[in-house]
Amino acid sequence: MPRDNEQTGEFTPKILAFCCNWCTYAGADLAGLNRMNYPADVKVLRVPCSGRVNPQYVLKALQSGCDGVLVCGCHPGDCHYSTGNYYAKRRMMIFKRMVEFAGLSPERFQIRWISGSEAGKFRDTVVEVSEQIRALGPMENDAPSRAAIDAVAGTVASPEADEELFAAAKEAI
Amino acid sequence: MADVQDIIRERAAALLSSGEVSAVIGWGVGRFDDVRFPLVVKRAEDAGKLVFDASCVQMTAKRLLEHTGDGKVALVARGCESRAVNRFIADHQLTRDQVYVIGVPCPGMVDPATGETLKRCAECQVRNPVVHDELVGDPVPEPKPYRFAEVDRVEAMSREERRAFFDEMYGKCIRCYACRNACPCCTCRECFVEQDKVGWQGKAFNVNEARYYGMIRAFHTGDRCIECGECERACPMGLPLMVIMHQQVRDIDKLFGPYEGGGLTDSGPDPLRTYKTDDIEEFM
Amino acid sequence: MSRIGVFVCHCGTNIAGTVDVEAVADAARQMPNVAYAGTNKYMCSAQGQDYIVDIIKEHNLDRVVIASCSPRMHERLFRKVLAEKTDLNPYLLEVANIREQCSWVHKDKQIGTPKAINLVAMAVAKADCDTQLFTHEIPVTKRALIIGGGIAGIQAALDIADAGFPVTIVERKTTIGGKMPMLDKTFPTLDCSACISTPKMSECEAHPLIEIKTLSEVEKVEGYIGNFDVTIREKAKYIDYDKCTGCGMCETKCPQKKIPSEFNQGMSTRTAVYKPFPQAVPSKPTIDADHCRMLTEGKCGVCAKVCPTGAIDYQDVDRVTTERYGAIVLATGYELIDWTRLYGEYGGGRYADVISGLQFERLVNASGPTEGHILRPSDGTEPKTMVIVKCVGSRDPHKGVPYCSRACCMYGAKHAHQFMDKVPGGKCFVFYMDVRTPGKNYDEFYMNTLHEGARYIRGRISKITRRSDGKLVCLGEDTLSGNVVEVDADMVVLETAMVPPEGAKKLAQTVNTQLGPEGFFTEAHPKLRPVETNTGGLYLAGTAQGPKDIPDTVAQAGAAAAKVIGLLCKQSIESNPMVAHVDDSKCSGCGACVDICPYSAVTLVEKTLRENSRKVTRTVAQVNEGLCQGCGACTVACRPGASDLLGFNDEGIMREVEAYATR
Amino acid sequence: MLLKKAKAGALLDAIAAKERLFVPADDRGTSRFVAYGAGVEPRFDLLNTKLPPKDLLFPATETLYRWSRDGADLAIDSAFAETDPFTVFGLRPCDMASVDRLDAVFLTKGYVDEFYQAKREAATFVAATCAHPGRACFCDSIAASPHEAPTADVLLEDAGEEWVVTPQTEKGASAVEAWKPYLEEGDAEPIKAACDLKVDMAAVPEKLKGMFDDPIWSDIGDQCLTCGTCTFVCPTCYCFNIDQDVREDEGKRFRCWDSCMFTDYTAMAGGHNPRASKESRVRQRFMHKLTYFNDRYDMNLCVGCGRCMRDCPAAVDISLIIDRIAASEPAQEKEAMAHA
Repeated sequence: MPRDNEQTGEFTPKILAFCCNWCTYAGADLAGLNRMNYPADVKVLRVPCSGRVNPQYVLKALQSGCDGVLVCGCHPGDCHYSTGNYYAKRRMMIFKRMVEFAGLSPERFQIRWISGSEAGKFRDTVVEVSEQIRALGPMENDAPSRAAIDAVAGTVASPEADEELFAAAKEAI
Repeated sequence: MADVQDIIRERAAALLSSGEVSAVIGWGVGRFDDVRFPLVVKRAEDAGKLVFDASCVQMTAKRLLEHTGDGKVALVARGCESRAVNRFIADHQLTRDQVYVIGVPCPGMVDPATGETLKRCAECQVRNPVVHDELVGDPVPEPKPYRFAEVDRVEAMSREERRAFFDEMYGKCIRCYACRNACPCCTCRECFVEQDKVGWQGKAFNVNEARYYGMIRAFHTGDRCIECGECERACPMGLPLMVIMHQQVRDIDKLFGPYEGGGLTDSGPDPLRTYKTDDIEEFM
Repeated sequence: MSRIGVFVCHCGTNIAGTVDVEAVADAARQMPNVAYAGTNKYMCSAQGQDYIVDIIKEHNLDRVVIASCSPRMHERLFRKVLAEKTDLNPYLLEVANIREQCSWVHKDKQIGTPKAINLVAMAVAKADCDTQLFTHEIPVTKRALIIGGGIAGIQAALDIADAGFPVTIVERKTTIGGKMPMLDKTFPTLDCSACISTPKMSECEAHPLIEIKTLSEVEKVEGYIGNFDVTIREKAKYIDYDKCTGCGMCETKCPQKKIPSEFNQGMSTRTAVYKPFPQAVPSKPTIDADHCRMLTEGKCGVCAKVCPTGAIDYQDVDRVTTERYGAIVLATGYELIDWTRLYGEYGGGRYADVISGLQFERLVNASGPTEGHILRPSDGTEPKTMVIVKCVGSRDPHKGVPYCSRACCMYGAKHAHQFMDKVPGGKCFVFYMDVRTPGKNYDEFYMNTLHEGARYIRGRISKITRRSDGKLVCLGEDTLSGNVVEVDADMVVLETAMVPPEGAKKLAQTVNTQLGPEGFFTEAHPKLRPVETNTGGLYLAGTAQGPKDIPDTVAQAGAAAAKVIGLLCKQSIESNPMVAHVDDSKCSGCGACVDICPYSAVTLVEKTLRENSRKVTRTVAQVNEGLCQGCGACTVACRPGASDLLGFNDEGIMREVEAYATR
Repeated sequence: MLLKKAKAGALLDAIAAKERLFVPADDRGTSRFVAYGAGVEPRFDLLNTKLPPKDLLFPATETLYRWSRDGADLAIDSAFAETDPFTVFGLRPCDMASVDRLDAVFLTKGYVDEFYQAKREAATFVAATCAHPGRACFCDSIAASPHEAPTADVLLEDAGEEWVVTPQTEKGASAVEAWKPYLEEGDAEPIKAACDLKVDMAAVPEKLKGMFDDPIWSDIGDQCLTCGTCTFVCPTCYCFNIDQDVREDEGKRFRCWDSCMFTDYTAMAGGHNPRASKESRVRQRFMHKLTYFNDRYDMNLCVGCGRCMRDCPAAVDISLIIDRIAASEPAQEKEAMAHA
């Protein structure tokens, strides 16, 4: 898939949205039913419950080519399985802070509660996240600048080591 | 600490000869007199090989799991080892009656390389054993030093600098898994990195794979971490692994707390294995 | 290496309008493991189904990806097609949603087509990891257990039994019937409550398929839908019901006569060996062990002497039995809030003439302590002025409960009517917050009460004091006029809030289901599954689920019964195959999954396994497929991934992620 | 020929001007052989670097071939590439000895690994002797000598202020020829140092053959964490795994270092693991280092560099293990005693 739109040459982000089957996925269907229009940057991956979303999926997505990840579930209290999203909430709160601590742009990993009736909210969320990621540009842009690398470099940083680091960083989250 | 060492030897010999325990886990001296290693003594006559002094840098508790089964096992436990015991019990890897804890209040260990207090001891919150069958030596004061200095330092950085900090850290990681093998929270029979499931952990050595390993392991242990710092101590590359553990512990305390770290009791549920309906909401 | 077939649906122009379906099929043909890709106008039509079936056979496909409308729409249908018309396991199917989440939300093919291709690629990747799944036949034990013998339990029991299934009612009191027989008349029709409830009680007793266990409680529930093993403790009654004829001799001769009667709300007394009221069911007495002198002090034994059939047995003990049921109905009812504890300003129970609505029901009831004459408990005189206070406890988050108890407005009006009816010239004041009369003929009834002269004053009573002359001075505010009102009443009736019965929390844990914040049982869905719970085979009837009046209670009991009958009609039910599964070899028995499962479907068990050609016994997690609902929360807590979710397995989801990310 | 240490910089610049040059240097808190260039301070005073030079010939991750798919047609192209000449300057005799071991593995016994060969042939090794071996050094009683490195292209013998420069191969000779401008005529007395730490390997390879079931392995197992540190810092450990990185329409097959300490190293399809226990894994490591390798290549796989002893989180000490093996009675005697 071309990362840049042939016509306009503008960057089209890859955003993966994990949606729980009972609320957000239904909300997304409803958005379709109401013929709401939103950017195609976001693709939905269906899971039974937000409690099924393993942070490993999120990290893997961000490492292997996605520019952003969205995790959506029922509002707390409305979980089809009564408790799944409460666990998801705690996991994601901790994991999000961790990846941001490790230097990920906060916009690239977001969590939202969207019910089966909130088609509008689904649309708005997709629009919002897509705009944020477009503003950030591709994941490569998250890589640190030379200045930042030098600022934290351990002891004497060999240029070669830096090159490696820099190259690696370019393809890393 | 000499007298403490003597008592440990006596007790080890007694426990072994009485048959109450099948092994005693402590420390032995290496070829060079500043080198200590985890020593598992199985015969009373070897009890004399046990040492205890400011050079006992390793957190030995993980050895317990390899020896329980053939009878009760004794563990010379400082604050860190004792929290590990609780950790094992809470994770159903051990029952309290399988271990005999010889508690030793810990004055803090010295890093032979630098001659200064070992980093993991300088950050230690619990020097006295939280669980023990007997206590050798008098309890020591608990200074509870501030352990989030490194976290503060990194948090103060710009996003790019933080990213660079972790790029450097994971760029240097050789994925020897010493941190995992030393960690009392890593008691899986088969680690996620050893799964042949598509997309779990690639075998290649690069910053991405190291980051995937490092961060997922940190997440797997974050809400149970006993903050013994042994991962960081064991790391042959001297990576500041505890920074991401401390960061999680502090977040858990802030968000779902009060929380002072894992292994303080031998029962769960751990913060990410439970929830409150009125947990803070930030995903609306 | 799987052979995947990709079937792209035009859905008329619904999809084809903004997605170039042929281009999608072309792209699909290039995808790994895709052996065939084609399109059809309407994939869900009979002709479309045949097309899929034929291609599967022709190209011997072993996986199917259908790019069409939302899986929430037709996944079931397509699975059915595979199951009934092909040799393919119906779970080797993935649906790519290119309508609701693609063609309908994008305006032109430039955008819709590439996205559809991405969605198909994801589905293809996941399909490659799909495994055959098989539903198990779970046998259904054709018996129902009703917990609670009030009108809800009785109605459910009769409906189920009439459908031909054995029913057991477990009631912790000495008789079934609950609160309804205590009421005098029922709104809005004013027919006699006992006259319509007691016949149903005796119908239960007479019914060949209904077993009634009174003085009984459920101690343990194991198993799952269709197969609940329930342990019931039936407390000692000290009377052999096989011998007892219910002649009542013991009751008349019992010397212990000063025990306050629960049935009459403490406004009369009863004996130690007793039947709470004449029409009680079972229509035989029990001995109240706490008050019987023989059982407490070892002397007396009168009843044993006078009993013509020698049915008295002081050595009687509790009976604990365990039996299997296919379904359970919770009909545990309600209690009235203890206003004396909460409302000191109303005298906190110190004034005999400030009574609860239920006490008033007994007062006006012909079979009650005053044979239906409204007389003040304090001095037995007829009150001329009565004050009714509504919402005592209800809608009062600070002192009572936040919710509305729903029935009070109506029985409040009824009480007013009954008072004015029985006390000619009597004055009745009703203090209210709102008047809520949603129900057939409810508002008419309320209006009628107004016409009869009941004075409705909008406002709460702030204080009740007793004057030396015995008058109850009710101080309140008329919030409509803003004036302070003071009424000198002879009697005050408090219409108190309905609250969950004591023990509801414990029962919830025993049957493994949830309570709402107010302590009532939580339904599976507030609108669409109002009588089900999140636990399969467990249903709700009446006020156990929340405050209700009698008509709603009976209606809901019927609904619950219908669900139970629907279940018990089946020889067996199909288990959901998309459940968690634990790989013993990887499981270290840490128990994270056990902590997390909302259905208590995961337990730690000792297993003997072969590892490296040696037999070892280890503790590992085991999933009860009958209880697991397939949320997958446990699989994330499982660090090594020993616990995986069938149908949404780790590998499948990872492959989906990579298929999109690396494309 | 002499090279004044003080003037080494100029020589390094000259070499670097013409080809890639690797020197021991600090690297962000660790030390290894890094490409010489601006900002690189060579550390010829380091005994041996934290990370061995083996990755110069045998990278931690090395792509073998790439594939790409266009519908039905699959394109496969080898990732093999000739390597430009490069020089490794200042590696220690133990590390030079480790290169001999790698050569044996990757170039002899009828199998030649082209990826290794390309790098090996491009490399010029300049070894520097050790004037002051460290406390964990025991090369001279197991594989080499602190003051000689016979297989190095050029030998630099430490003589205090300067090195005595001796070419030992043709490659070395032409290299030294090119260095002339930076060298000086004259003589100096090389320091012939010896290690304090000695091991007695004489009987070890043979004795080990009878020690498969010796309690020594469970003792080491008790101490060892079975992490991969020793194998990754070891200059001779050459075990590798072959894995692939598969993307939607392309992918690559690569080999990467593996460690016999890891449980999944011997994991078989179907879940059986012949070396599930710690003791079986440590036994394998030392058996391989001290006897199996000898059988095949007639040399120890340990070169006595002391890196594993230095970095092991559990202070496992190979020299002590060798001592214990040397001290144990041969298996036959044990059996005899058992029968007696």
